[in-house]
Amino acid sequence: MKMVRVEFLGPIQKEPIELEIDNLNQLAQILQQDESLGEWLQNSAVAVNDTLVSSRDVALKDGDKISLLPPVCGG
Amino acid sequence: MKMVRVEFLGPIQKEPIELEIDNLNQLAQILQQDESLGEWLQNSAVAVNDTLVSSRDVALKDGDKISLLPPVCGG
Amino acid sequence: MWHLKMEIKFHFCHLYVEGDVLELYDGALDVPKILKEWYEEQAQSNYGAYIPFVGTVRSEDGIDGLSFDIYEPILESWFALWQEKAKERGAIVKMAHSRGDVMLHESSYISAVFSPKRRVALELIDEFVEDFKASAPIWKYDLINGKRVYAKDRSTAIKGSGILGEKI
Amino acid sequence: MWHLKMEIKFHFCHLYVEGDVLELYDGALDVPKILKEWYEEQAQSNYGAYIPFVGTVRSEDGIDGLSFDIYEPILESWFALWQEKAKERGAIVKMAHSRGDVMLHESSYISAVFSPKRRVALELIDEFVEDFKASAPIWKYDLINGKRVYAKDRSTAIKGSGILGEKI
Repeated sequence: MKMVRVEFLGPIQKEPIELEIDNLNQLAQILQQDESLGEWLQNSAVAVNDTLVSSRDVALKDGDKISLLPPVCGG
Repeated sequence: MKMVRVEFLGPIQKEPIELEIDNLNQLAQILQQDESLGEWLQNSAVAVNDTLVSSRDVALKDGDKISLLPPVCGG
Repeated sequence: MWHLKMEIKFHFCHLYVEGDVLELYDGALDVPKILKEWYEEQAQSNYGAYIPFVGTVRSEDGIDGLSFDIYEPILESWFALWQEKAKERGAIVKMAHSRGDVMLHESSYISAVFSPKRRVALELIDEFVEDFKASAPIWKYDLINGKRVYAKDRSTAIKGSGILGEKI
Repeated sequence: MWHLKMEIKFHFCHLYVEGDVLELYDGALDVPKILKEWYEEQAQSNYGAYIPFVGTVRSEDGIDGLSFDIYEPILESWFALWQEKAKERGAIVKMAHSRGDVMLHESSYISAVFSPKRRVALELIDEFVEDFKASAPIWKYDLINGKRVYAKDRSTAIKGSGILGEKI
Protein backbone atom coordinates (compact mmCIF):
# COMPACT_ATOMS: atom_id res chain seq x y z
CA MET A 1 0.00 0.00 0.00
CA LYS A 2 1.21 3.49 -0.80
CA MET A 3 0.71 6.58 1.34
CA VAL A 4 -0.93 9.30 -0.77
CA ARG A 5 -2.48 12.67 -0.08
CA VAL A 6 -5.86 13.68 -1.54
CA GLU A 7 -6.69 17.37 -1.93
CA PHE A 8 -10.10 18.90 -2.68
CA LEU A 9 -9.77 22.11 -4.65
CA GLY A 10 -11.86 25.25 -5.07
CA PRO A 11 -15.42 25.09 -3.76
CA ILE A 12 -15.21 21.52 -2.37
CA GLN A 13 -15.15 22.45 1.30
CA LYS A 14 -13.14 19.50 2.54
CA GLU A 15 -9.75 19.24 4.23
CA PRO A 16 -7.03 17.12 2.56
CA ILE A 17 -6.85 13.48 3.63
CA GLU A 18 -3.99 10.96 3.75
CA LEU A 19 -4.77 7.42 2.58
CA GLU A 20 -3.00 4.09 2.10
CA ILE A 21 -4.08 2.81 -1.31
CA ASP A 22 -2.54 1.28 -4.45
CA ASN A 23 -4.69 2.74 -7.20
CA LEU A 24 -7.54 5.05 -8.16
CA ASN A 25 -10.12 2.25 -8.03
CA GLN A 26 -9.49 2.01 -4.31
CA LEU A 27 -9.72 5.78 -4.02
CA ALA A 28 -13.06 5.76 -5.86
CA GLN A 29 -14.38 3.07 -3.48
CA ILE A 30 -13.38 5.06 -0.43
CA LEU A 31 -14.63 8.44 -1.64
CA GLN A 32 -17.93 7.02 -2.90
CA GLN A 33 -18.72 6.12 0.72
CA ASP A 34 -18.22 9.76 1.78
CA GLU A 35 -21.65 11.37 1.51
CA SER A 36 -20.25 14.83 2.16
CA LEU A 37 -18.76 14.73 -1.35
CA GLY A 38 -22.24 14.69 -2.91
CA GLU A 39 -22.01 15.17 -6.67
CA TRP A 40 -18.39 16.40 -6.63
CA LEU A 41 -17.14 12.95 -7.66
CA GLN A 42 -19.35 13.07 -10.76
CA ASN A 43 -18.25 16.50 -11.96
CA SER A 44 -14.65 16.76 -10.80
CA ALA A 45 -11.51 16.08 -12.80
CA VAL A 46 -8.64 14.21 -11.18
CA ALA A 47 -4.93 15.03 -11.22
CA VAL A 48 -2.08 12.86 -9.97
CA ASN A 49 0.95 14.97 -9.04
CA ASP A 50 -0.62 17.91 -10.88
CA THR A 51 -1.15 16.03 -14.13
CA LEU A 52 -4.76 15.44 -15.16
CA VAL A 53 -5.63 11.77 -15.68
CA SER A 54 -8.47 10.48 -17.85
CA SER A 55 -8.93 7.00 -16.40
CA ARG A 56 -8.58 5.21 -13.06
CA ASP A 57 -5.95 2.99 -14.62
CA VAL A 58 -3.04 4.71 -12.88
CA ALA A 59 -0.51 3.07 -10.52
CA LEU A 60 0.23 5.12 -7.42
CA LYS A 61 3.56 5.66 -5.63
CA ASP A 62 4.36 6.64 -2.08
CA GLY A 63 3.96 10.38 -1.63
CA ASP A 64 1.70 10.92 -4.64
CA LYS A 65 -0.62 13.90 -4.52
CA ILE A 66 -4.13 13.42 -5.91
CA SER A 67 -6.27 16.48 -6.57
CA LEU A 68 -9.98 16.78 -7.29
CA LEU A 69 -10.85 19.73 -9.55
CA PRO A 70 -14.54 20.70 -9.59
CA PRO A 71 -16.13 22.63 -12.52
CA VAL A 72 -14.15 25.75 -13.42
CA CYS A 73 -15.04 29.29 -14.45
CA GLY A 74 -12.09 31.61 -14.86
CA GLY A 75 -12.22 35.06 -16.41
CA MET B 1 -25.71 67.37 -69.56
CA LYS B 2 -24.64 67.67 -65.93
CA MET B 3 -21.39 69.14 -64.68
CA VAL B 4 -19.68 66.58 -62.42
CA ARG B 5 -16.27 66.27 -60.81
CA VAL B 6 -14.28 63.03 -60.97
CA GLU B 7 -11.63 62.34 -58.32
CA PHE B 8 -8.96 59.64 -58.40
CA LEU B 9 -8.06 58.48 -54.91
CA GLY B 10 -5.00 56.93 -53.27
CA PRO B 11 -2.31 55.68 -55.63
CA ILE B 12 -4.02 56.75 -58.87
CA GLN B 13 -1.74 59.65 -59.69
CA LYS B 14 -4.23 61.76 -61.57
CA GLU B 15 -5.65 65.20 -60.92
CA PRO B 16 -9.44 65.58 -60.58
CA ILE B 17 -11.34 66.35 -63.77
CA GLU B 18 -14.60 68.16 -64.49
CA LEU B 19 -16.89 66.64 -67.09
CA GLU B 20 -20.30 67.25 -68.65
CA ILE B 21 -22.08 63.89 -68.69
CA ASP B 22 -25.47 62.39 -67.83
CA ASN B 23 -24.55 58.96 -66.53
CA LEU B 24 -21.80 56.51 -65.64
CA ASN B 25 -21.91 54.83 -69.07
CA GLN B 26 -20.69 58.08 -70.56
CA LEU B 27 -18.05 58.35 -67.86
CA ALA B 28 -16.84 54.79 -68.63
CA GLN B 29 -16.61 55.65 -72.35
CA ILE B 30 -14.53 58.74 -71.63
CA LEU B 31 -12.21 57.14 -69.07
CA GLN B 32 -11.67 54.00 -71.17
CA GLN B 33 -10.03 56.23 -73.78
CA ASP B 34 -7.55 57.54 -71.20
CA GLU B 35 -4.56 55.17 -71.42
CA SER B 36 -2.93 56.73 -68.34
CA LEU B 37 -5.58 54.97 -66.24
CA GLY B 38 -4.24 51.53 -67.23
CA GLU B 39 -5.88 48.81 -65.14
CA TRP B 40 -7.31 51.22 -62.52
CA LEU B 41 -10.74 51.08 -64.17
CA GLN B 42 -10.78 47.28 -63.79
CA ASN B 43 -9.86 47.22 -60.11
CA SER B 44 -11.36 50.42 -58.72
CA ALA B 45 -14.65 50.86 -56.94
CA VAL B 46 -16.84 53.86 -57.74
CA ALA B 47 -18.62 56.23 -55.35
CA VAL B 48 -21.14 58.92 -56.24
CA ASN B 49 -21.23 61.63 -53.59
CA ASP B 50 -19.30 59.33 -51.25
CA THR B 51 -21.70 56.41 -51.58
CA LEU B 52 -20.36 53.31 -53.30
CA VAL B 53 -22.36 52.21 -56.33
CA SER B 54 -22.47 48.69 -57.71
CA SER B 55 -23.67 49.37 -61.27
CA ARG B 56 -23.41 52.08 -63.91
CA ASP B 57 -27.18 52.46 -63.75
CA VAL B 58 -27.06 55.74 -61.83
CA ALA B 59 -28.47 59.10 -62.92
CA LEU B 60 -26.18 62.04 -62.29
CA LYS B 61 -27.05 65.55 -61.11
CA ASP B 62 -25.24 68.83 -61.46
CA GLY B 63 -22.43 69.09 -58.95
CA ASP B 64 -22.13 65.35 -58.28
CA LYS B 65 -18.78 64.07 -57.09
CA ILE B 66 -17.61 60.76 -58.51
CA SER B 67 -14.66 59.01 -56.82
CA LEU B 68 -12.54 56.10 -58.03
CA LEU B 69 -11.24 53.93 -55.17
CA PRO B 70 -8.40 51.59 -56.14
CA PRO B 71 -7.58 48.39 -54.13
CA VAL B 72 -7.26 49.08 -50.42
CA CYS B 73 -4.98 47.88 -47.66
CA GLY B 74 -5.50 49.53 -44.30
CA GLY B 75 -4.01 48.37 -41.07
CA MET C 1 -14.75 87.91 -57.02
CA TRP C 2 -12.06 86.19 -54.98
CA HIS C 3 -11.68 82.50 -54.47
CA LEU C 4 -10.20 81.73 -51.11
CA LYS C 5 -9.08 78.13 -50.85
CA MET C 6 -8.61 76.99 -47.29
CA GLU C 7 -7.24 73.73 -46.09
CA ILE C 8 -7.63 72.94 -42.45
CA LYS C 9 -5.83 69.91 -41.07
CA PHE C 10 -6.78 68.50 -37.71
CA HIS C 11 -4.21 66.66 -35.69
CA PHE C 12 -6.85 64.05 -35.11
CA CYS C 13 -10.59 63.83 -35.41
CA HIS C 14 -13.12 62.20 -33.13
CA LEU C 15 -16.40 60.84 -34.41
CA TYR C 16 -18.53 59.98 -31.42
CA VAL C 17 -21.75 58.01 -31.39
CA GLU C 18 -22.61 56.63 -27.96
CA GLY C 19 -19.11 55.48 -27.15
CA ASP C 20 -18.26 54.42 -30.67
CA VAL C 21 -15.26 56.36 -31.84
CA LEU C 22 -13.17 56.71 -35.00
CA GLU C 23 -9.85 58.46 -34.45
CA LEU C 24 -7.39 59.43 -37.17
CA TYR C 25 -3.87 60.50 -36.22
CA ASP C 26 -0.97 61.94 -38.19
CA GLY C 27 1.83 59.36 -37.85
CA ALA C 28 2.19 56.45 -35.43
CA LEU C 29 -0.42 55.67 -32.76
CA ASP C 30 0.29 55.98 -29.05
CA VAL C 31 -1.07 52.49 -28.39
CA PRO C 32 -0.89 52.37 -24.56
CA LYS C 33 -2.59 55.76 -24.34
CA ILE C 34 -5.41 54.84 -26.73
CA LEU C 35 -6.02 51.43 -25.13
CA LYS C 36 -6.15 53.13 -21.73
CA GLU C 37 -8.49 55.93 -22.85
CA TRP C 38 -10.93 53.51 -24.45
CA TYR C 39 -10.85 51.21 -21.41
CA GLU C 40 -11.53 54.12 -19.08
CA GLU C 41 -14.25 55.61 -21.31
CA GLN C 42 -16.21 52.35 -20.98
CA ALA C 43 -15.29 51.61 -17.34
CA GLN C 44 -18.85 52.11 -16.10
CA SER C 45 -20.72 50.78 -19.17
CA ASN C 46 -21.04 47.22 -17.84
CA TYR C 47 -19.32 45.55 -20.79
CA GLY C 48 -17.78 42.22 -19.80
CA ALA C 49 -15.37 41.89 -22.72
CA TYR C 50 -12.97 44.38 -24.33
CA ILE C 51 -10.92 43.16 -27.31
CA PRO C 52 -8.58 45.53 -29.10
CA PHE C 53 -6.69 44.45 -32.23
CA VAL C 54 -3.39 46.35 -32.63
CA GLY C 55 -1.57 46.39 -35.99
CA THR C 56 2.15 47.12 -35.93
CA VAL C 57 4.54 47.72 -38.85
CA ARG C 58 6.73 44.64 -39.42
CA SER C 59 10.25 44.70 -40.74
CA GLU C 60 10.14 42.77 -44.02
CA ASP C 61 11.31 43.17 -47.62
CA GLY C 62 13.77 45.89 -46.57
CA ILE C 63 11.13 48.55 -45.94
CA ASP C 64 11.77 51.50 -43.62
CA GLY C 65 8.10 51.84 -42.77
CA LEU C 66 4.64 52.26 -44.26
CA SER C 67 2.62 55.26 -45.31
CA PHE C 68 -1.14 55.63 -45.51
CA ASP C 69 -3.70 57.67 -47.46
CA ILE C 70 -7.22 57.73 -46.09
CA TYR C 71 -10.42 58.84 -47.80
CA GLU C 72 -12.29 60.02 -44.76
CA PRO C 73 -15.88 60.52 -46.01
CA ILE C 74 -16.25 56.88 -47.01
CA LEU C 75 -14.26 55.61 -44.01
CA GLU C 76 -16.76 57.41 -41.81
CA SER C 77 -19.80 55.93 -43.53
CA TRP C 78 -18.19 52.46 -43.46
CA PHE C 79 -17.57 52.92 -39.72
CA ALA C 80 -21.12 54.17 -39.14
CA LEU C 81 -22.46 50.92 -40.66
CA TRP C 82 -20.28 48.95 -38.24
CA GLN C 83 -21.61 50.98 -35.34
CA GLU C 84 -25.08 49.83 -36.36
CA LYS C 85 -24.03 46.19 -36.74
CA ALA C 86 -22.36 46.26 -33.32
CA LYS C 87 -25.33 47.96 -31.69
CA GLU C 88 -27.69 45.24 -32.95
CA ARG C 89 -25.57 42.79 -30.98
CA GLY C 90 -25.36 44.97 -27.85
CA ALA C 91 -21.76 45.92 -28.55
CA ILE C 92 -19.74 48.98 -29.55
CA VAL C 93 -16.75 49.39 -31.84
CA LYS C 94 -13.86 51.83 -31.77
CA MET C 95 -11.10 52.44 -34.28
CA ALA C 96 -7.90 54.44 -34.59
CA HIS C 97 -5.70 54.71 -37.69
CA SER C 98 -2.61 56.58 -38.81
CA ARG C 99 -2.34 58.99 -41.72
CA GLY C 100 1.04 59.42 -43.42
CA ASP C 101 4.25 57.69 -42.36
CA VAL C 102 4.59 55.03 -39.68
CA MET C 103 8.03 53.51 -39.16
CA LEU C 104 9.12 49.94 -38.30
CA HIS C 105 7.76 48.56 -35.03
CA GLU C 106 5.39 51.50 -34.67
CA SER C 107 1.63 50.88 -34.78
CA SER C 108 -0.77 52.26 -37.37
CA TYR C 109 -4.08 50.61 -36.54
CA ILE C 110 -6.32 49.67 -33.62
CA SER C 111 -9.83 48.27 -33.83
CA ALA C 112 -11.68 47.37 -30.66
CA VAL C 113 -14.94 45.81 -29.56
CA PHE C 114 -16.72 46.17 -26.21
CA SER C 115 -19.53 43.70 -25.55
CA PRO C 116 -21.43 42.29 -22.61
CA LYS C 117 -20.64 38.77 -23.82
CA ARG C 118 -17.44 36.96 -24.70
CA ARG C 119 -18.70 35.12 -27.82
CA VAL C 120 -20.14 38.26 -29.40
CA ALA C 121 -16.88 40.12 -28.76
CA LEU C 122 -14.67 37.36 -30.23
CA GLU C 123 -16.82 37.00 -33.34
CA LEU C 124 -17.29 40.73 -33.86
CA ILE C 125 -13.59 41.64 -33.62
CA ASP C 126 -12.81 39.02 -36.29
CA GLU C 127 -15.52 40.25 -38.67
CA PHE C 128 -14.73 43.91 -38.01
CA VAL C 129 -11.00 43.52 -38.68
CA GLU C 130 -11.52 41.37 -41.80
CA ASP C 131 -14.08 43.77 -43.26
CA PHE C 132 -11.78 46.66 -42.44
CA LYS C 133 -9.03 44.95 -44.46
CA ALA C 134 -11.35 44.32 -47.40
CA SER C 135 -13.35 47.54 -47.48
CA ALA C 136 -11.94 50.51 -45.56
CA PRO C 137 -10.80 53.20 -48.03
CA ILE C 138 -7.17 53.30 -46.91
CA TRP C 139 -4.17 52.91 -49.21
CA LYS C 140 -0.84 51.55 -48.03
CA TYR C 141 2.59 52.38 -49.40
CA ASP C 142 5.96 50.83 -48.55
CA LEU C 143 8.63 53.36 -47.61
CA ILE C 144 11.77 52.24 -49.45
CA ASN C 145 14.83 54.47 -49.80
CA GLY C 146 12.75 57.54 -49.11
CA LYS C 147 10.18 56.61 -51.77
CA ARG C 148 6.50 55.76 -51.34
CA VAL C 149 5.65 52.55 -53.26
CA TYR C 150 1.99 51.48 -53.46
CA ALA C 151 1.56 48.06 -51.79
CA LYS C 152 -0.32 46.74 -54.82
CA ASP C 153 0.20 43.02 -54.18
CA ARG C 154 -1.18 43.22 -50.64
CA SER C 155 -4.18 45.35 -51.61
CA THR C 156 -7.74 44.14 -52.16
CA ALA C 157 -10.21 45.51 -54.70
CA ILE C 158 -13.31 46.76 -52.90
CA LYS C 159 -16.42 44.63 -53.55
CA GLY C 160 -18.13 45.82 -56.75
CA SER C 161 -14.96 47.21 -58.30
CA GLY C 162 -14.49 47.39 -62.05
CA ILE C 163 -17.83 48.79 -63.21
CA LEU C 164 -16.12 51.57 -65.17
CA GLY C 165 -13.82 49.06 -66.87
CA GLU C 166 -16.56 46.89 -68.38
CA LYS C 167 -16.82 47.42 -72.13
CA ILE C 168 -19.82 49.41 -73.30
CA MET D 1 11.79 16.84 15.44
CA TRP D 2 10.06 20.05 14.54
CA HIS D 3 7.81 20.62 11.60
CA LEU D 4 8.01 24.12 10.32
CA LYS D 5 5.21 24.97 7.93
CA MET D 6 5.90 28.02 5.87
CA GLU D 7 3.57 29.74 3.49
CA ILE D 8 5.01 32.39 1.27
CA LYS D 9 2.63 34.53 -0.71
CA PHE D 10 3.87 36.56 -3.63
CA HIS D 11 2.02 39.69 -4.61
CA PHE D 12 2.25 38.41 -8.14
CA CYS D 13 4.27 35.81 -9.97
CA HIS D 14 5.86 35.94 -13.39
CA LEU D 15 6.42 32.80 -15.44
CA TYR D 16 8.58 33.75 -18.41
CA VAL D 17 9.34 31.67 -21.47
CA GLU D 18 10.59 33.75 -24.40
CA GLY D 19 8.09 36.52 -23.95
CA ASP D 20 5.25 34.29 -22.87
CA VAL D 21 4.07 35.36 -19.45
CA LEU D 22 1.53 34.25 -16.86
CA GLU D 23 0.86 36.84 -14.18
CA LEU D 24 -1.33 36.33 -11.11
CA TYR D 25 -2.35 39.33 -9.02
CA ASP D 26 -4.15 39.69 -5.70
CA GLY D 27 -7.33 41.63 -6.50
CA ALA D 28 -8.25 43.61 -9.61
CA LEU D 29 -5.93 44.00 -12.58
CA ASP D 30 -4.41 47.34 -13.58
CA VAL D 31 -5.48 46.86 -17.20
CA PRO D 32 -3.87 49.93 -18.83
CA LYS D 33 -0.56 49.15 -17.11
CA ILE D 34 -0.54 45.47 -18.14
CA LEU D 35 -1.58 46.20 -21.75
CA LYS D 36 1.20 48.81 -21.93
CA GLU D 37 3.87 46.57 -20.41
CA TRP D 38 3.07 43.69 -22.74
CA TYR D 39 3.01 46.01 -25.77
CA GLU D 40 6.36 47.50 -24.83
CA GLU D 41 7.93 44.11 -24.02
CA GLN D 42 7.24 43.00 -27.61
CA ALA D 43 7.92 46.34 -29.26
CA GLN D 44 11.00 45.07 -31.09
CA SER D 45 9.86 41.48 -31.70
CA ASN D 46 8.43 42.15 -35.15
CA TYR D 47 4.93 40.90 -34.39
CA GLY D 48 2.34 42.50 -36.66
CA ALA D 49 -0.73 41.77 -34.54
CA TYR D 50 -1.41 42.15 -30.81
CA ILE D 51 -4.84 41.09 -29.52
CA PRO D 52 -5.62 41.29 -25.82
CA PHE D 53 -8.93 40.02 -24.44
CA VAL D 54 -9.94 41.86 -21.24
CA GLY D 55 -12.60 40.42 -18.93
CA THR D 56 -14.41 42.85 -16.64
CA VAL D 57 -16.86 42.12 -13.80
CA ARG D 58 -20.41 42.95 -14.92
CA SER D 59 -23.16 44.14 -12.63
CA GLU D 60 -25.85 41.46 -12.77
CA ASP D 61 -27.99 39.42 -10.39
CA GLY D 62 -27.28 41.89 -7.58
CA ILE D 63 -23.69 40.81 -7.03
CA ASP D 64 -21.12 43.14 -5.43
CA GLY D 65 -18.26 41.49 -7.27
CA LEU D 66 -16.57 38.17 -7.94
CA SER D 67 -13.92 36.19 -6.13
CA PHE D 68 -11.47 33.66 -7.54
CA ASP D 69 -9.52 30.63 -6.36
CA ILE D 70 -6.67 29.46 -8.57
CA TYR D 71 -4.80 26.17 -8.49
CA GLU D 72 -1.47 27.38 -9.75
CA PRO D 73 0.46 24.17 -10.52
CA ILE D 74 -2.10 23.02 -13.10
CA LEU D 75 -2.72 26.55 -14.39
CA GLU D 76 1.01 26.75 -15.13
CA SER D 77 1.13 23.44 -16.99
CA TRP D 78 -2.03 24.37 -18.92
CA PHE D 79 -0.39 27.67 -19.86
CA ALA D 80 2.88 25.93 -20.83
CA LEU D 81 0.92 23.79 -23.32
CA TRP D 82 -0.54 26.95 -24.84
CA GLN D 83 2.92 28.44 -25.13
CA GLU D 84 3.85 25.40 -27.22
CA LYS D 85 0.72 25.62 -29.37
CA ALA D 86 1.34 29.33 -29.97
CA LYS D 87 5.02 28.77 -30.75
CA GLU D 88 4.15 26.20 -33.44
CA ARG D 89 2.21 28.97 -35.17
CA GLY D 90 4.93 31.62 -34.71
CA ALA D 91 2.99 33.38 -31.97
CA ILE D 92 3.23 34.00 -28.24
CA VAL D 93 0.57 34.14 -25.54
CA LYS D 94 0.36 36.12 -22.32
CA MET D 95 -2.12 35.93 -19.48
CA ALA D 96 -2.97 37.80 -16.29
CA HIS D 97 -5.60 36.81 -13.73
CA SER D 98 -6.83 37.97 -10.35
CA ARG D 99 -6.83 35.98 -7.11
CA GLY D 100 -9.41 36.83 -4.47
CA ASP D 101 -11.98 39.60 -4.74
CA VAL D 102 -12.65 41.79 -7.77
CA MET D 103 -15.46 44.31 -7.55
CA LEU D 104 -18.01 45.52 -10.13
CA HIS D 105 -16.51 47.14 -13.24
CA GLU D 106 -13.02 46.03 -12.25
CA SER D 107 -11.17 43.55 -14.46
CA SER D 108 -10.02 40.09 -13.43
CA TYR D 109 -8.67 38.58 -16.62
CA ILE D 110 -6.51 39.38 -19.65
CA SER D 111 -5.34 36.94 -22.29
CA ALA D 112 -3.28 38.18 -25.20
CA VAL D 113 -1.74 36.91 -28.42
CA PHE D 114 1.15 38.39 -30.39
CA SER D 115 1.63 37.02 -33.90
CA PRO D 116 3.30 38.03 -37.15
CA LYS D 117 0.01 37.46 -38.97
CA ARG D 118 -3.52 38.74 -38.50
CA ARG D 119 -5.39 35.47 -39.18
CA VAL D 120 -3.26 33.45 -36.77
CA ALA D 121 -3.77 36.09 -34.07
CA LEU D 122 -7.57 36.24 -34.54
CA GLU D 123 -7.93 32.45 -34.50
CA LEU D 124 -5.54 31.91 -31.62
CA ILE D 125 -7.13 34.46 -29.27
CA ASP D 126 -10.51 32.80 -29.80
CA GLU D 127 -9.19 29.28 -29.13
CA PHE D 128 -7.04 30.44 -26.21
CA VAL D 129 -9.90 32.27 -24.46
CA GLU D 130 -12.40 29.44 -25.05
CA ASP D 131 -10.00 26.77 -23.78
CA PHE D 132 -9.19 28.99 -20.81
CA LYS D 133 -12.91 29.07 -19.97
CA ALA D 134 -13.25 25.30 -20.31
CA SER D 135 -10.01 24.12 -18.73
CA ALA D 136 -8.11 26.61 -16.59
CA PRO D 137 -8.27 25.52 -12.92
CA ILE D 138 -9.90 28.67 -11.60
CA TRP D 139 -13.07 28.79 -9.50
CA LYS D 140 -15.42 31.74 -9.47
CA TYR D 141 -17.65 32.90 -6.62
CA ASP D 142 -20.29 35.62 -6.59
CA LEU D 143 -19.88 38.14 -3.79
CA ILE D 144 -23.39 38.65 -2.38
CA ASN D 145 -24.01 40.39 0.93
CA GLY D 146 -20.43 39.73 2.01
CA LYS D 147 -20.70 36.01 1.21
CA ARG D 148 -18.78 33.99 -1.35
CA VAL D 149 -21.21 31.83 -3.40
CA TYR D 150 -19.74 29.31 -5.88
CA ALA D 151 -20.86 30.22 -9.44
CA LYS D 152 -21.94 26.63 -10.07
CA ASP D 153 -24.34 27.31 -12.94
CA ARG D 154 -21.70 29.19 -14.97
CA SER D 155 -18.96 26.62 -14.32
CA THR D 156 -17.81 23.90 -16.70
CA ALA D 157 -16.61 20.42 -15.74
CA ILE D 158 -13.06 19.90 -17.01
CA LYS D 159 -12.83 17.36 -19.85
CA GLY D 160 -12.50 13.86 -18.41
CA SER D 161 -14.29 14.71 -15.16
CA GLY D 162 -16.19 12.10 -13.19
CA ILE D 163 -13.80 9.13 -13.22
CA LEU D 164 -13.98 8.80 -9.43
CA GLY D 165 -17.78 8.84 -9.55
CA GLU D 166 -18.18 5.85 -11.88
CA LYS D 167 -19.40 2.80 -10.01
CA ILE D 168 -16.80 0.09 -9.38
